[in-house]
Formats: sequence, structure tokens, C-alpha cells
Amino acid sequence: MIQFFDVGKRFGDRVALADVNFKIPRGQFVFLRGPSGAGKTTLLKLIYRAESPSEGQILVNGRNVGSIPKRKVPFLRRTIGVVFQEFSLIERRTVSDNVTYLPRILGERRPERRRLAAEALAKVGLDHLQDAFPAELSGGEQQRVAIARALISRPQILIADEPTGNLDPELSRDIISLFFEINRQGTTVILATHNPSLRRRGRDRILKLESGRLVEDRIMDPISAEDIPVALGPPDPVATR
Amino acid sequence: MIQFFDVGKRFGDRVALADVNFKIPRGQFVFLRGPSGAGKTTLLKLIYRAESPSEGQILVNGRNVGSIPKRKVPFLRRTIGVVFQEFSLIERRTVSDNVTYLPRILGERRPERRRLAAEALAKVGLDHLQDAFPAELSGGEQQRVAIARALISRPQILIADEPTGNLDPELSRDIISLFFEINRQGTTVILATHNPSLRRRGRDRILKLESGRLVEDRIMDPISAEDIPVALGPPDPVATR
Amino acid sequence: MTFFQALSHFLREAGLNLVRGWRVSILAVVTIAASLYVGGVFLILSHGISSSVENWRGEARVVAYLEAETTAVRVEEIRRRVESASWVIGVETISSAEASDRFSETFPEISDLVASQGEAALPPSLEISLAPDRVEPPVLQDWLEQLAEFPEVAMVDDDRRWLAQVDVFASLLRLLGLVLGVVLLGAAVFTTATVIRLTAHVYRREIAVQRLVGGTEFYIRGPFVIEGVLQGLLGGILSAMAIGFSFSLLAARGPAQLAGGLFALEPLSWRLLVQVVAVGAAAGLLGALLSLRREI
Amino acid sequence: MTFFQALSHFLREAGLNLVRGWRVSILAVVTIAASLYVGGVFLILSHGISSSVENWRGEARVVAYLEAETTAVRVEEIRRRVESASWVIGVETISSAEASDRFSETFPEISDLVASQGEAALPPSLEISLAPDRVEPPVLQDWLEQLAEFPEVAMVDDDRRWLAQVDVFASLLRLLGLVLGVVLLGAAVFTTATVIRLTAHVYRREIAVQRLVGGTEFYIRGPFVIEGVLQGLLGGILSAMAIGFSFSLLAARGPAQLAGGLFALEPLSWRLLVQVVAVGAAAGLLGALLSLRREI
Ligand SMILES: Nc1ncnc2c1ncn2[C@@H]1O[C@H](COP(=O)(O)OP(=O)(O)OP(=O)(O)O)[C@@H](O)[C@H]1O
Ligand SMILES: Nc1ncnc2c1ncn2[C@@H]1O[C@H](COP(=O)(O)OP(=O)(O)OP(=O)(O)O)[C@@H](O)[C@H]1O
Ligand SMILES: [Mg+2]
Ligand SMILES: [Mg+2]
Repeated sequence: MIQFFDVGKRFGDRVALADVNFKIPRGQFVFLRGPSGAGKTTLLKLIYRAESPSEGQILVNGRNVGSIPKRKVPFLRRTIGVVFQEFSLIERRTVSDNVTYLPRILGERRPERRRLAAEALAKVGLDHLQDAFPAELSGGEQQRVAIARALISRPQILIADEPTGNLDPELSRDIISLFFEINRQGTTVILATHNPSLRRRGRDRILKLESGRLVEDRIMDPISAEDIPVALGPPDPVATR
Repeated sequence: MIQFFDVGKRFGDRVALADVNFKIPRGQFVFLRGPSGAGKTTLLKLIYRAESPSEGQILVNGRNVGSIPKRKVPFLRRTIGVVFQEFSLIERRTVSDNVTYLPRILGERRPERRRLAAEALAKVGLDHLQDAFPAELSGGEQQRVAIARALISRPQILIADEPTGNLDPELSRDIISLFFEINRQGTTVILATHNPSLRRRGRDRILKLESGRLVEDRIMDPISAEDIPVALGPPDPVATR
Repeated sequence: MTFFQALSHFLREAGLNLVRGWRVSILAVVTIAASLYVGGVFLILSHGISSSVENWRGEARVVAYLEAETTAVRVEEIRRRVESASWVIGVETISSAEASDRFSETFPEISDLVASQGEAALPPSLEISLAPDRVEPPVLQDWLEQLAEFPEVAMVDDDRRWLAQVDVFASLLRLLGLVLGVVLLGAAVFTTATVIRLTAHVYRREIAVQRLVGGTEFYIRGPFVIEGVLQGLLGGILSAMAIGFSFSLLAARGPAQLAGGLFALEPLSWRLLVQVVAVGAAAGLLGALLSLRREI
Repeated sequence: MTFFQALSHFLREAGLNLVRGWRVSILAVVTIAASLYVGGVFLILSHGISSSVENWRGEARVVAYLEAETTAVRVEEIRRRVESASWVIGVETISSAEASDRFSETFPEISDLVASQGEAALPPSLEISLAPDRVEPPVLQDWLEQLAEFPEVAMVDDDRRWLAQVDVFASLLRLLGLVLGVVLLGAAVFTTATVIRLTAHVYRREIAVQRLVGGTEFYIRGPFVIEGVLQGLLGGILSAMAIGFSFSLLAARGPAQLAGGLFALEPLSWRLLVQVVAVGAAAGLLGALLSLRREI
């Protein structure tokens, strides 16, 4: 469960986020929308504590993310799989080693890691590239490696920031289907994307940012795939506006 | 004018391109299509000599790109504006300095550079971010800075590799319109993109790659915006297939 | 991840960094080696001199030069008087002729000159061996002054004064060695810290990614710490080898020729070499920890 | 872009690199400074000794020690014989008493001893000043041997033999200084090259981007070359300052006390300091060029 209470984020005097309130129950699938520079990446970074909020509080699985001691942050991050907007692969490591970075820390042995990597890479159609280095991959291939890495530890929360920006429509649809599949197994998924042609399902949530403000929060209609608006405002326990 | 004669490119034993033949006349607008890993980026890199072909020859404005001495490569590149798939901004320089890197080398003075930067950044909607550093920008903002940099020196050829991957549909349309505008002024534009919803115009060309092979080469119908196939094969002077 | 898994991981990563960045690593290794070498050599030298001084001090000598005209009987009388003191171990009478012989042995070059002066050139003397530990220094001092006041005693030459000077010299040498060693070791720690900070800077993106995907600081910084320790170990081993080599060169020339026997070359102890290596490793560790404090 | 625009651009970029990476830059600057300092000091010392030797050689002296019993008349006779040679500039007669005075001046510590021997302790002598350039060495040699065969001449002491030894010593010192300086300078060049290579490695992405957007090698590498030169200049200036400081310390102690006047401290020339700085800059440039050859 992820909750934002009156969250704001400033960089110097640039305001990236302001007055953001919402609550994402466990197992929900959320599309995060908004034009370039609206604050999507910033919002996601706050969840995995790559940034700290300037105002307000953030709860992730009941813990106040802003007050987790620095030492404990890695353990928060291990419960969250993240596909970063800039891919962020480790140049000096093979695809397989990139994907299994976390299992390795956790003490998994090499044969088991190879198996895990092959499994995750197969999901994104890249099992033939296990031993390549990131620099040898195309843009879309790198993006898929980053997706495989986010999936490897079966996280409770999956965050994906524009994960299909470098993928063709067909692959994009496959990846979204993969996310749907993962979501069906209970994982909370938050997907920031511009791609308007992504398949929609009922009960999926849409959050829309504009200039750092949450301007839309609705759940799609399960039957018509038409959208049902959700009341804006702090999610729980009282409305402040 | 850009011509490919039987061009192939291998990386070790991975084949990225094979038997590619085409001719792009000056002033044409070309969409380069193909699934992830098809070889689009590799093809573009061959044009501005970031890679050398393993087979075949490439002419750009009548010069054999493969045989240009290393010393002269920068001068080829200055005639080609490139929007790289990975943005590639210089971290330590401000947006304005990134955009005017080339004018600076060419001896433009600071006030003139500021003017040029403001002009180019205005085209992509970022004139307010002149003095920011790349790390302070959102993904879409970085992508637009890279576009502004490619435009700055009014190149004869503009190459853009997935330039709208991180942009919302509205901005994407604006950017494509910008490219159309630049094309109308005589610049040859080659645009590699997955985005299927981009506006189409008559007389624009579509090249489609699959697994490193050119599988489609056609010109769109000016009236119906339906596509008219163009004969595949080496463009000039004789057909080999 | 178990401790051994972590350690083997750190070692592998650190080894890779060392090999990939061998050019920078050499800087760290060489400064560590050089500082340990200089410090070690100075310590060995000063230690050698000090222990010679200790030896000599145990058998301290005082020479009483007599007037040339003193009769043998009177010499014998003085000698007996001297021997009566409880701290005197032995007294040897050196005649004029014996003195000349000794002189020409020690300074063959100038001996012609002395020879041309005839027998009387050097005065007879009494060489008195003392056990300084059997007496309070002020009492000994008084006794020496009384000795000097005998009409036949021309001059009393106290070896120990010179020994004290040599001792001061050895201390100075040791101090200089320590200061130089510490300064150089400081430079070595700084170099190691810089080299490791740089390596970290080169891989700053990778480190950021590791943090983002949930790597702990322990896991991320470990390889850098081990890298520092490895550099220190290498530096220490290098300098231990250099010290051993220099030492064997000196030893081959024979102890007699070493500064006129001024110092005793004691056998090189393995303990010292192990200490040198350990100090190197510690310097590397310190450098690594310093560089990690803030920058990585 | 004009040359001056390029240069000012290079200077600005190189300055930025130096300031941002001051920790690494210090390594390069300090090794350059240290090597130049060591080389410079050795050169100055050996030069000082050599030029003292030159001075002394110009006024080379031979001392003929006479038997103690030689009569004044006989001394005068020998003196006249000696003066008749064309290469003799002057002859001074030193009586026994004068010799003793001189001795106690030079070695006040042992003078008691000499004093106790009475007047006859040191023999009289003739100090002969020569102009060695007026005569062939073998002829001079023969002449000296004849002189030694006079019955009254006890010994002929030829200063020049000793001077030749000092000269060899000075040459050795100079050689040692050169070798050390060259080795250290090599290390400095290596360090500079490493530091610059590293800086380039840290910014490898930026460099790649510059290439991709059409930057020429001249424009991309220029700042690194200037960075090397700046490091060299800084190192050179530091060591010139250190040399000047050491020199003024020495000079303050008074030339008489310098190794018993063994060497003449000539005034420190600005030319030398400028040369030191120039060598530093050259070392930095060389380091930069080496690092650029392949890696950037
Ligand atoms: N570190 C930073 N320093 C200063 N400003 C920043 C920083 N990070 C983000 N910003 C600003 O905050 C705003 C929101 O950025 P964010 O990356 O969240 O946008 P976004 O919605 O992810 O956009 P995009 O779709 O283009 O990726 C942008 O205007 C950006 O310039
Ligand atoms: N330096 C390299 N070494 C090895 N293989 C490479 C290298 N560069 C590209 N490839 C391979 O060549 C193929 C084509 O890559 P390219 O980047 O041209 O694809 P693309 O069409 O641009 O794909 P995308 O849409 O995902 O960016 C890919 O399979 C890639 O793995
Ligand atoms: Mg973003
Ligand atoms: Mg591509």
C-alpha cells in the first residue's frame, strides 16, 4: 500500500510536485500520466527514496519512507522493482550479471543466478543475449534488460518509468501484458507512460499530473473501458478540500 | 544525398545489417521503421561514421563515408545534425552550452551563442531552462535539449533516433511538425521511430528494417495518405536483384 | 550473503579494479613502498648505531694523557691509584712508542709526518676501562676531575663524551627517519585515498545504480576498502623486498667497512619485514577509509 | 575559432579540471616538484664543489715539509732554488711556530695536545704556489720528485692529488643527482600521464559526445595538454621556490661553515630557477602527450 499525504517537492525554486494526495491499495495497477516535465519521475523517485519530499509524508507498506534511516534504504528498495527511465545498466557487467545483481547480493550461487537470469530475460525476449555487455545492445534491448532486472526478485511493488519508450508497438503490448500478468499475481504496479495506445483493463487506475499537481484520479470502467472518475483529495481518512 | 550500396554490418558474429541498398535524394523526409534490434540505430550510425560498414559502401553528399580519414570525420559530422537515442548531453555543461557546443567551436561569441540557444530551445519549448544542468531535467526535457542541439547549426541532414520516446503525444506531434518544417526548408530528415501515430504526409518515404534487412521501401500517397510501394533493390544505377 | 561470499566478492572486484586501473594503482603502491622503505632504512640505521653505542658504553674507556717526561715509576704509581677505584675494571699503560704505532696504524697517510718527529711525538697514556653502572655519574665526574689535576696528567679524554654525541646522532637519525617516514606515509595514505576516490569517481554511475537497485553500503564499499588494503600490502611487500635487498648489499661489504665499524649491522629480523608489510596494509586501509568517508 | 579563442578555451577548461580534480592534480604537481627539487639541489651542490675545485686548482699549492733541524740559511737556499722554476708563482716559508699556530686555529680541540709537545712538535715547511697551466704535467711531476729528494725535505704534500679526488666526488655527486633527477622526472612524467589519462577516463562520455557532435581532436585534446603543462608549471614553480628557500637557509649559515669551506656557494642564478620551471612544464607536456597518444 502506498499513500501520499500533501506531498510536495521543490528543487531550488522549481516546483516539481505540489499537494499530492493519493492512496494505492495493494495489488492495484496504476497508470501515471502527464506531459513531459509534469513530475512523474519525481513522484516515483519519492516512493523508492531516490528523492526525499520537501513537504508531506509518504507511507509505503505502512512505513514512513521519509524517516527510514539511510542504512535501511537498500532494504526498502529491495521490495520495489524499478525500471528507470534512463535504463541504468552497469556497463562493466554482462546482461546476465546486471539482471541478477540483487540475487547475487543475497547470496544466490552462480548456476541458480544463470537460471534466474534466463527466466527473466526470456520474459522480455532476450534470453539469447545473456552474455552481451550493455554497450552492445540496441536501445530497446537495454530497456528490456532493465525490465528483466526489475522483475528478478518478485518485488511487492513494481515501478516502471516510461518502459516502452524505445519499443515498437508490438513489443510494447507484450511488455504491458507482462506487467498485467505480474499484477494478477498480486504485485502493485505503477506505470508512468505517454503511450496512449496501451491496452486498458477495468479496475485499473489512472493518475494524471500536470505541472506537479494531481489533476485526475479515476478508475476505468470494467465493462465499457470507459473511465470512472475517482474523487480527488487526500485518500484517507478525511477529505481536506 | 545518401546512398547505401550492399551495406552490411557485423559485430563479432552478430549481424546487425545485411545487404542494405537505398538512395535518399536531397530534401526527402524518411521514416525508418522496424522492431527493437532491427538495426535502425546501426544504420544511422553508419551515416555519421560512428560505425564503419563491414561490407559495401556509403555515399553522403557524394563522399564515400567509409574512406574519409579520421581527421576529417568531425567535418562530416558538422553537416549532419543528430538526435541520439540516448540523448548524450554533456553533464558538466548547462543546457545552453550543450546546445551551442558546435557554434562555440566555430568561434561564435557568447552573446550570439545565447541568442542561438534561446532560439533553438524555444522551438522545443524549453527556453526557460537555458541555465539548468542536464541532471536537473526530466527525461522528456533532456530529449528536447538533444533535439535543439541537432538543429542549432542548420544541418543539411537531420538524423533523429527515436526522438519522441520520452514525450507525450501532444509534444511528439509538435516535434514532428518541427521536423516537417525543417524539411520544408530543404533539409533531408531521417527519423527512426516506433511511434505509429505520427502524422503522415504525402511524398514521405518509409524504410522498414527487420533483423538487419530492408524489407519495405515505399512512398506514401499524397492524396489518400495510403502507401505506394517503391521497388526494393539497389537504388542506382543498376538493379542487382 | 555469508561473510566468505562477501569477502571473495570484494577480493574479486578489488582485484579487477587493480588490474584495470593498474596505472593509478602503481602510484599508490609505489608511494607506500617508498615511504616504508625510507622509514625502515632509517630505523635500521639508527638502531644499528644505538646498539653499537650500547656495546661501547658497557666498556667505556677514559684515557689519561701523561706529560712526556713522566718516569715509569710515577706512571706505575698513578696506575695503582687509578685501579683502586671500585668502578675501574682495568688499566693499560700505553708508552710513547706504542701510541705512535697505533697512530700510524689508524692514520697511515699522516704517519710520515709523525715519524719525522722522532719518538717523543706522542705522549704516553693510561687507558682506563670503566663500569659506569657501578657508580653514580656525579661521583665519577668528581673522580675524573681529580685525576686531571695530577701534575703528571696532561689531559683526560673521556670516550663517553663522544659516545654521548654518537648517541645523540643516532637519536637524531631515528627522529629524522620517523619524521620522514611519517610524512611519506601521510603522502602514501593521501595517494591511496586519492586513487581510490578516483576509481570510485570513474565508476560513479555504476555505484549510483547499485544503490538504486538495493545494494547495501557494505556491499558497495567493500571492494574499495579491499582495494586499498591490497595496494598497501603490495607496497609493503615491495618495500620489505627492497629493504632486504639493500641489507644484503650492505652485509656483503662486510661489517668492518661500515662507517669504520661505527655501527653494528644486526641480522635483519623477519619480524621487522612483517611489520613493514603490516604498516603498508594499514596505510592502504586508512587511505581507503578516508576516501570512503564522504565521497563514495 | 581563432588561435587565441582556442587557447583561452583550453586554459579555462584545463583550469576547471585542475580545480575540480585538485586531489589528483596534487599528485602530479608534487612528484614533478620533488623530482625537480632533488635534481636541482644535487646539481647546485656538485656545481658548487666543482667551482671551488676550479678556484683552488688555479692557485694550486704544494707544501714541502722540512726536517725540524734545517737551518734558516739552508731554508732560504732551498726557497730560492724553488722560486727559479718558471711555474712557481710564489713561495712562503712557514716556521715551526707558525705551523703550530695554524694547527691550533684549524683544530682547536686537539691543540692542547700539540701545545704539550713544545715548540718542536710541527716541522717548518715551504708553501709553494704553482701555475699548473704554465707547464706540462710530467715535467712538473719530475720537478716535484727532485724536490722530494733534497736531504732536508721530509715530505712533499701535493694539494692537487686531493683536489682531483674532490673533483671526482663532485662528478659522482652530479652523476647521482642526474640519475636520481632523471628517474624521478620519469616518475613525474608517468604520474602526470596517469593523472591526465584518468581525468580523461572520468569524462569519457563527454569526450565521446564531443566527438559525435563534430568536435575536432585538436579542440577535444587541447585542454588536457594544457592541463599537463599547468601541472608541470606548478610543480616547477613549487620546486624553484623550495630550492630558493633551501639556498637562503644554507647561505644564512655563512659560507665558512659549509663543509669546512669545502664548497663555494655561488649566488643562485635566476636562470637556473627559470630552467627548473621550464623543465617542469616540459615534463607536464610530455606526460600529457603520452597520455593522449592512445587513450583519449
Ligand atoms: N534534480 C533536479 N533539479 C532541478 N529540477 C529538477 C530536478 N529533477 C527534476 N527537476 C524538474 O522537475 C520537473 C519534473 O521532472 P520529472 O522528471 O518528474 O518530470 P516527468 O514527468 O518525469 O517528465 P518526463 O515525461 O519528461 O520524463 C521538471 O521540470 C524538471 O526540470
Ligand atoms: N556494439 C555492438 N556490439 C554487438 N552487437 C551490437 C552492437 N551494437 C548493436 N548490436 C546489435 O545489433 C542489433 C541492432 O542494433 P540496433 O541498435 O541497430 O537496433 P535498433 O533497430 O536501433 O533497435 P532499437 O529500436 O531497440 O533501438 C541488435 O541486436 C544489437 O544487439
Ligand atoms: Mg520522467
Ligand atoms: Mg536504436
